[in-house]
Amino acid sequence: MVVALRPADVDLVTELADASLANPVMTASGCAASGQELQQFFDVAELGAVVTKSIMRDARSGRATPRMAETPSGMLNSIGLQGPGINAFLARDLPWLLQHDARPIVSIAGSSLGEYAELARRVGNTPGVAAIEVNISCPNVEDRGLVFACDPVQAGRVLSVVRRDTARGVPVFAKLSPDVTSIVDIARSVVEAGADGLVLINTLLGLDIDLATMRPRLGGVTGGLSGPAIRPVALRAVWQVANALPGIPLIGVGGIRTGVDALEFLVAGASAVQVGTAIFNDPHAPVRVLAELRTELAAHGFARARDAVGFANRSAARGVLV
Amino acid sequence: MVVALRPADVDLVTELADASLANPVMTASGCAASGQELQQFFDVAELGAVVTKSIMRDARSGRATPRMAETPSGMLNSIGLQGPGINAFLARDLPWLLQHDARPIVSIAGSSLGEYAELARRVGNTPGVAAIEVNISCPNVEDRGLVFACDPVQAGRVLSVVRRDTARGVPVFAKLSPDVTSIVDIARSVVEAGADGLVLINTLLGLDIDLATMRPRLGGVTGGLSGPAIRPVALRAVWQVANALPGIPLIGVGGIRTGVDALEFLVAGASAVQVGTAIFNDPHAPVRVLAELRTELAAHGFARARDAVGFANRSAARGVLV
Amino acid sequence: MVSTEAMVGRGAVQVDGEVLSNKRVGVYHHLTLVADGIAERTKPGNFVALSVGGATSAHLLRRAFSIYRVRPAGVYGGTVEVVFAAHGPGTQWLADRQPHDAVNVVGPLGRPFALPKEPVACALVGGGYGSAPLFALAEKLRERSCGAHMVLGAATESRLFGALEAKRAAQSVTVTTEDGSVGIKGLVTDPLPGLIARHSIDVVYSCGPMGMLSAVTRVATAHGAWSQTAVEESMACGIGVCMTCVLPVIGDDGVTKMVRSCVEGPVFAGDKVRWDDIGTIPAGTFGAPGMGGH
Amino acid sequence: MVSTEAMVGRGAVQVDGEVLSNKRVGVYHHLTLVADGIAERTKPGNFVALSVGGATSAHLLRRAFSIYRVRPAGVYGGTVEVVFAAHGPGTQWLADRQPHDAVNVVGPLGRPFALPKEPVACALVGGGYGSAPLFALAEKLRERSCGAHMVLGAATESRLFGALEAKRAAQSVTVTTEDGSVGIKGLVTDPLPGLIARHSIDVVYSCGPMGMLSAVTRVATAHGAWSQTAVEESMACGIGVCMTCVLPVIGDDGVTKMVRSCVEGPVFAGDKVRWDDIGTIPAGTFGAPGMGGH
Ligand SMILES: Cc1cc2nc3c(=O)[nH]c(=O)nc-3n(C[C@H](O)[C@H](O)[C@H](O)COP(=O)(O)OP(=O)(O)OC[C@H]3O[C@@H](n4cnc5c(N)ncnc54)[C@H](O)[C@@H]3O)c2cc1C
Ligand SMILES: Cc1cc2nc3c(=O)[nH]c(=O)nc-3n(C[C@H](O)[C@H](O)[C@H](O)COP(=O)(O)OP(=O)(O)OC[C@H]3O[C@@H](n4cnc5c(N)ncnc54)[C@H](O)[C@@H]3O)c2cc1C
Ligand SMILES: Cc1cc2nc3c(=O)[nH]c(=O)nc-3n(C[C@H](O)[C@H](O)[C@H](O)COP(=O)(O)O)c2cc1C
Ligand SMILES: Cc1cc2nc3c(=O)[nH]c(=O)nc-3n(C[C@H](O)[C@H](O)[C@H](O)COP(=O)(O)O)c2cc1C
Ligand code: FES
Ligand code: FES
Repeated sequence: MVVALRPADVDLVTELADASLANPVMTASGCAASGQELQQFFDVAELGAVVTKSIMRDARSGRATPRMAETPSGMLNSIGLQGPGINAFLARDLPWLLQHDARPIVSIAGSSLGEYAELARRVGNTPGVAAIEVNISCPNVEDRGLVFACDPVQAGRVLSVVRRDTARGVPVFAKLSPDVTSIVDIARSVVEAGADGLVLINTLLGLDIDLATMRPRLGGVTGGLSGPAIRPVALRAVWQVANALPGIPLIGVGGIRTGVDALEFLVAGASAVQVGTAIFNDPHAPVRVLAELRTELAAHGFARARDAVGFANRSAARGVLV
Repeated sequence: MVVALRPADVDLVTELADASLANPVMTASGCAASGQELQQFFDVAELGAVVTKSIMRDARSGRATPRMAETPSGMLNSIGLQGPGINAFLARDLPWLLQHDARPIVSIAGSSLGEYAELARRVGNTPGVAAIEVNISCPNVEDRGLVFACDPVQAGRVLSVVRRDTARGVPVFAKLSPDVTSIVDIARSVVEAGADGLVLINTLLGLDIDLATMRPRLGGVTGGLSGPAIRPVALRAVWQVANALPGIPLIGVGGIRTGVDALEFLVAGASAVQVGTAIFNDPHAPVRVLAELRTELAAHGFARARDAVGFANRSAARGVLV
Repeated sequence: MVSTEAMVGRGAVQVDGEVLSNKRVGVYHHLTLVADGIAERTKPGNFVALSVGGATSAHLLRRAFSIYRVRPAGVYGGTVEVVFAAHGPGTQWLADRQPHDAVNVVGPLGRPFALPKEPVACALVGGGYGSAPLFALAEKLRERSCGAHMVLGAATESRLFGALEAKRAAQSVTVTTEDGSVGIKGLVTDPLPGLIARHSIDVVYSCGPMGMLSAVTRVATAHGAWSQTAVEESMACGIGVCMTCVLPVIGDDGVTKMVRSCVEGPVFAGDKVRWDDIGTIPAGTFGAPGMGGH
Repeated sequence: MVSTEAMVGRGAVQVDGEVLSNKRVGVYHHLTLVADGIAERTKPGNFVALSVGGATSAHLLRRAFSIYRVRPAGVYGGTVEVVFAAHGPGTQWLADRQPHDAVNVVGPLGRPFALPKEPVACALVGGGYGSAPLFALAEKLRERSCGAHMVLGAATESRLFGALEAKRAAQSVTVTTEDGSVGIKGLVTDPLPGLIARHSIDVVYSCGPMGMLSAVTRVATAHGAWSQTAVEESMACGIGVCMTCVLPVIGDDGVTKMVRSCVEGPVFAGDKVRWDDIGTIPAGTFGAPGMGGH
C-alpha cells in the first residue's frame, strides 16, 4: 500500500459533521488559552481549529495552588476552570480569534442544565464559531455534585439542551471522560441526545502526594492526568467508540505529541486530533504535529487524510491483516 | 516531624487483616511468575510476600502475540492469563515458594463463580498460603462476558464465594480494576461480600496501533496499561478508597518504581505495595524498593511502617497542613 | 492592572540551544547556552524555560530559570546564561550536561523588572540563586543613573551567588548569611531598613524565595519604598496558556485576581501580591468561590 | 521438552555497565561495554538486556541483543559486545552513547546453542546482524573439532556483518546479498542445499529474521540436518516472568505449547517451532482456546 506520494500533495481536509476543516489538527481545550499566547510561535490560522479553554457563564477563580504536578510522561492539573466568564470571552477572546482568521471551536462548561443552555444560546449563535465542544466533566450542582460525564442520562440531557439551543449548521461535540465503566454507553447516549460528534478523551482522575508536606500535592487534592502517559487509553476509547458508533465523527485527544501519534488516532477512527499537554513541552507542537502528520500520511500512501480515518477499524472488520 | 532515625531501626512489619508480613513490599501478580526466575537476582524470602501470576482452574494458552507494546513510561500487555492450571501450580510452583521460605499470596482468576469457588477451596486450604488475591478482571462467561470487576453485584458474588470457601485465617483480597465509574462502589460491595482487604489497581484498558500493519499492535487488540504512567491513577484509587472505607487494609499497586513511590502509597492509605512492571526494567526492583522505603521512612521520622499508613488521610481529615 | 494585550507574550522564540559551558559555582551550576535570538529580546527579570531529559525523556514540562546574563551573537552565536540549584530530576539532568549537548530553549518569557523613570536610588535584594537576574538589572539602572545597592543573602556562603561580581555591578554590597559564614549573620531584611534610610532608596527590587520576597516587601513598604518582586511559582507551560502558575494579586481596581505569574509576572509590585494568601483563593477574589470541575 | 527447572534462568547478573567503545560497522553499531561478571557466564547464543534512555527515560523496557563477543576481566574489567541496528528510540539512544556513558546490563540470558556431542560438520547461517553470535559459536565448534561453514546474507553489502571475521572463524564462508552488491545474488537458502551436501553438514545453526529462520529450517530438515535457530520475539522482561515472548513450539510429548523464548529460547530446535503459526494460538495448543482476561 505504500505509494510514492509527496507530502505537499496530501489533501488534509477533514469533515466533522457540518464543519469542514482545512486540516485535522487542533489545540486541546485548556492547553492553548484562547490562542493569543501561541501566536508568537506560529500563526494559529494554520490549524484546523483552535479549541478554547472551557468557558463558564460566570467568572471563576479556579482552584487553589499548587495546580500541577509532573508525573511520568504526563502531568496532573487542577485548574478548576478558571476563566473570565462568557461575557468577557465573547467581547475579547472570540473576536481576537476571528480577526486572526482562526477557526474557533468554543468549549463550554456548566454546573447545571440551565447554564449549558444559556452558554449554547450565546456561543452557538455567534457568527464565526466553527463548532461547540461541550465539556461535561463538571459536577452537576443540581444532582448532588455528580459529574455529568459519568452518567449516560445526565450527559444526554446536557447534549440535548445544547443541541436545541445552538444554531443549525454549528456542530455540537460532546467531550467525554474516560473515568467510566463504559465509554461506549455514554457515547451512545449523547449521540442519541443530539451530539453531532464526540471528543475523546478528557483527563483521567489522578492524585500525587507531596512527601515534604505529607499531603496531596494539588490544592484541589485530585487532578486530571494528561500527556503521553494516557495516550493508550485515549486511543482505546477512540477505537471502541469508532467500532460501536460507525459514522459519528470523532476527535481524538490524549497524549498526542507527534505526527505518528496523530496518524494512529486517525486510523483508529478519529477524524481530527487535538494537541494538549505536548504544547507545554513544545509551544510549536500543534503545527509540528500537523507537518509531521502530512509526511506520515504521504509515507503511508494516503492521498487524503479522510482515507486514513478508521482504516484500522475497516481492515479489522474485513478480518484483513494488511 | 523529622526525627533522626536510622533506617536499620525502622520496624517494617505490616498487618493485612489476619496476615502479618515482615515488610510491606510484594511483587505484583503476573510480573514475577511464581518467583523462581527472580531468585537468581535476590532471595524472594526477603520480600513481604510473593504474589503469583493469576492462576486459573485449567491450563490456558493465553492470547496470540504480539502481547506487549511499549508506551510512554509504561507498557500494554495482553497475555491472556497464560498458565498451567491449578494442578500444576499446586504441584510445582507453590512448593518451590514454600521451600524457599517465601510468603506466597496466590492470585486466582476464574470465568465463572464455580471456578472461583473451586480455586478458593483448593488454594485457600493449602498450608503455607499467606493470603488469596482475587483477580476479578476476567469476563464472566455466564453473564455475556461482562467483566466481574466492572459490576458491584458480580464482583461481590465472586468475593462472597471465595471468602466462604477459603480457610478462616487466610485473608482474601479483591483486586480491583480502575476502569469503572466509581471504584469506591466496587470496593464497598466486595468488602460487604466478605473481602478482608483490597488490592488497588489492576491495569487500565488501552490500545496501540502499529502503523506498519495499520492494525492494533496487540494480538489481543486491547491490552492492560501498567507502569509509572498509571501511578497517579493508582494513588488516587488508594486515596479515595482509604477515605471511604477506613480500616480496610489496602495494597497499592501501579507504577511503583522507587521507595519514594512506595511511601507515597503508604501515606495515601496502603498497608503494603506491589512492584510490577518496574521489575522488567530492573529485576532487583522489589528489594531495591524495600531498601529505599526503609530509608525514606527513617528520613521522614517514621519508626514503624504502620505509622505511615494513611498519614495523609488522617492529616487531611484533621484539616491540618502538616 | 495591565491590559490583556500587554500580558500576552509577544517576544519569545523557541531555539535548539547547545551547551557552551556548565560550571559549578558554590552549590550552584552556571550554565551557558548558545541560543540565537534570546539575547536581543531579553530584559532584566525575564526567564527562559528549558526542556529536560532529551529525546527519551519522561519529563515533559520545561524548567524555568531567571536569565542571569545574555550576549548577542558573537563568535559563538548568541548566548544565554542561567544559574541553578540541582535538586530534582530536571535540574540534575541539566547539571550533568556537557559542552555540545543539546538543550531546547523557550524565551525570553515573562514581564521584566519595571525601571524607574527618574534617577532614583534602588536596592537590589537577592536570596541564593535569586541574585542572578539582578546583575543585568543593576547595569540597566546605572545606565539610567540610578544608584544600585545590592543585598545578597543565603543560608551559608556556598549558597551565595555573585558576591564578587556585585562589587563591580553595584554601588554598595551587603552580604548576609544565616550561619554567619560570611557577611552579616542574619537575613537580608536585617540590614535593609538601614540601607533604605542611608541611601534614600526609592525602589527595592528582590528575587529569591517567596518568604523572603514577602518580608522584603513588608520592609520596603514600611519605609515608603516601592517594591518589585520576581516570584517563583510552579509552572507547567511558562507561556500563559495553562493557568497553573497563578497567585492572588490585587488589581488597580482593588479587586484580587488569580493572575498568571508567567506572563503577568514573574515580576510584580510587591505590595500588590497577597503573600499570606498564596496557596488559597482568598474570599472576595474575582470569580471565587469556584466549584469542582477540571 | 526441557524441564521447568532447566528453563528457569540461574546464571544472570545485573551490572552497571560503562561504554568502552561504540563504532559504526556498515549500517550497524558495535558497542563494547565494560560489565563485570557477564563474560564468565556467557555461552554462544546467550543475549543481554540493556536499559535505555538513562535516569529520565520514558522507555521502561530493556532491549535484547545477542552477545557478539565477551572478554573476561582484564585491563578494563570484563567486557561484553553487541552489534545492533538503530531503528527505534531505544537503539537510537544506544547508538548515541559515548565512551564512559552508563548502560545497565542484565545477562547473560536465554538458552545457548546446543553443541554437537560428536565432531560433525556444521553450517552457521546469519542474516544481517544475526551473524553476531555465530563467531563465538564457531570457536566453540572448532574446539570440539566440528567443521564450521558460514553463510552470511543480507539485503545489501552494508547490512552484512562480519564477512571478514568469518574468514578467520570458519572453514568456509559463503556470502549472499539480495541486490548482489557482494557475494552470490540471492538469499542464504540458495547456496545452503549445495553446502549441506558438499560438506555432509549435520547441524545448521541460524540467527536472523524469523522468515529466514523458517526457510533455513525447511532446507535443513529437507536435507536431513538438525537445525538450531535463535529467534527474535518481542520481549518485555527477558528473564521469564512476563509471558510476552511466547511462540508455539512442539514439545517432546508432541503437544504444542506457547513457550517463552527468553528462557526456553531464544535458541530452539528449528523443526519444533511452528513457524507458520507464529502470531496465533494454533488449534490444539496446550490450554487453547483461551478466553479474555488480562
Ligand atoms: C520564573 C522562575 C524563575 C526561576 N529561576 C530559577 C533560577 O534562576 N535558578 C534555579 O535554580 N531555579 C529557578 N527556578 C526554579 C526552578 O524552575 C526549579 O528549581 C526547577 O523547575 C525544578 O525542577 P526539578 O526537575 O529539579 O524538580 P522537580 O521537583 O522534579 O520538578 C517537578 C516539576 O515542578 C516544577 N517545579 C519544581 N520546583 C519549582 C520551583 N521552585 N519553581 C517553579 N517550578 C518548580 C518543575 O518545573 C517541574 O515541572 C525558577 C522558577 C521560576 C518559576
Ligand atoms: C533474543 C534477541 C536478540 C536480539 N539481538 C539483536 C542484535 O544482536 N542486534 C540487533 O540489532 N537487534 C537485536 N534484537 C532486536 C532488538 O532487541 C530490537 O531491535 C530492539 O529492541 C528495538 O528497540 P527500539 O527501541 O529501537 O525499537 P522500538 O520499536 O521502539 O521498541 C519498542 C519495544 O519493542 C521491542 N522490540 C522492537 N523490535 C523488537 C525486536 N525485533 N525484537 C525484540 N523486541 C523488539 C523493544 O525491545 C521495545 O520493548 C534482538 C532481539 C531479541 C529478542
Ligand atoms: C492544564 C490543562 C487544562 C485543561 N483544561 C481543560 C478545559 O478547560 N476543558 C476541557 O475540556 N479539557 C481541559 N483539559 C483537558 C485537555 O483538553 C485534554 O483533554 C487532556 O489534557 C488530554 O490531552 P493531552 O494529553 O494532549 O493534554 C485540560 C488539560 C490540561 C493539561
Ligand atoms: C505482563 C503483565 C502481566 C500481568 N498479569 C496479571 C495477572 O495475571 N493477574 C493480575 O491480577 N494482574 C496482572 N497484571 C497487573 C499487575 O499485577 C499490576 O496490577 C499492574 O501491572 C499495575 O502495576 P505496575 O504498574 O507496577 O505493573 C499484569 C501486568 C503485567 C504488566
Ligand atoms: S505556567 Fe502556564 S499559564 Fe503560567
Ligand atoms: S520476555 Fe518476559 S517471559 Fe520472556
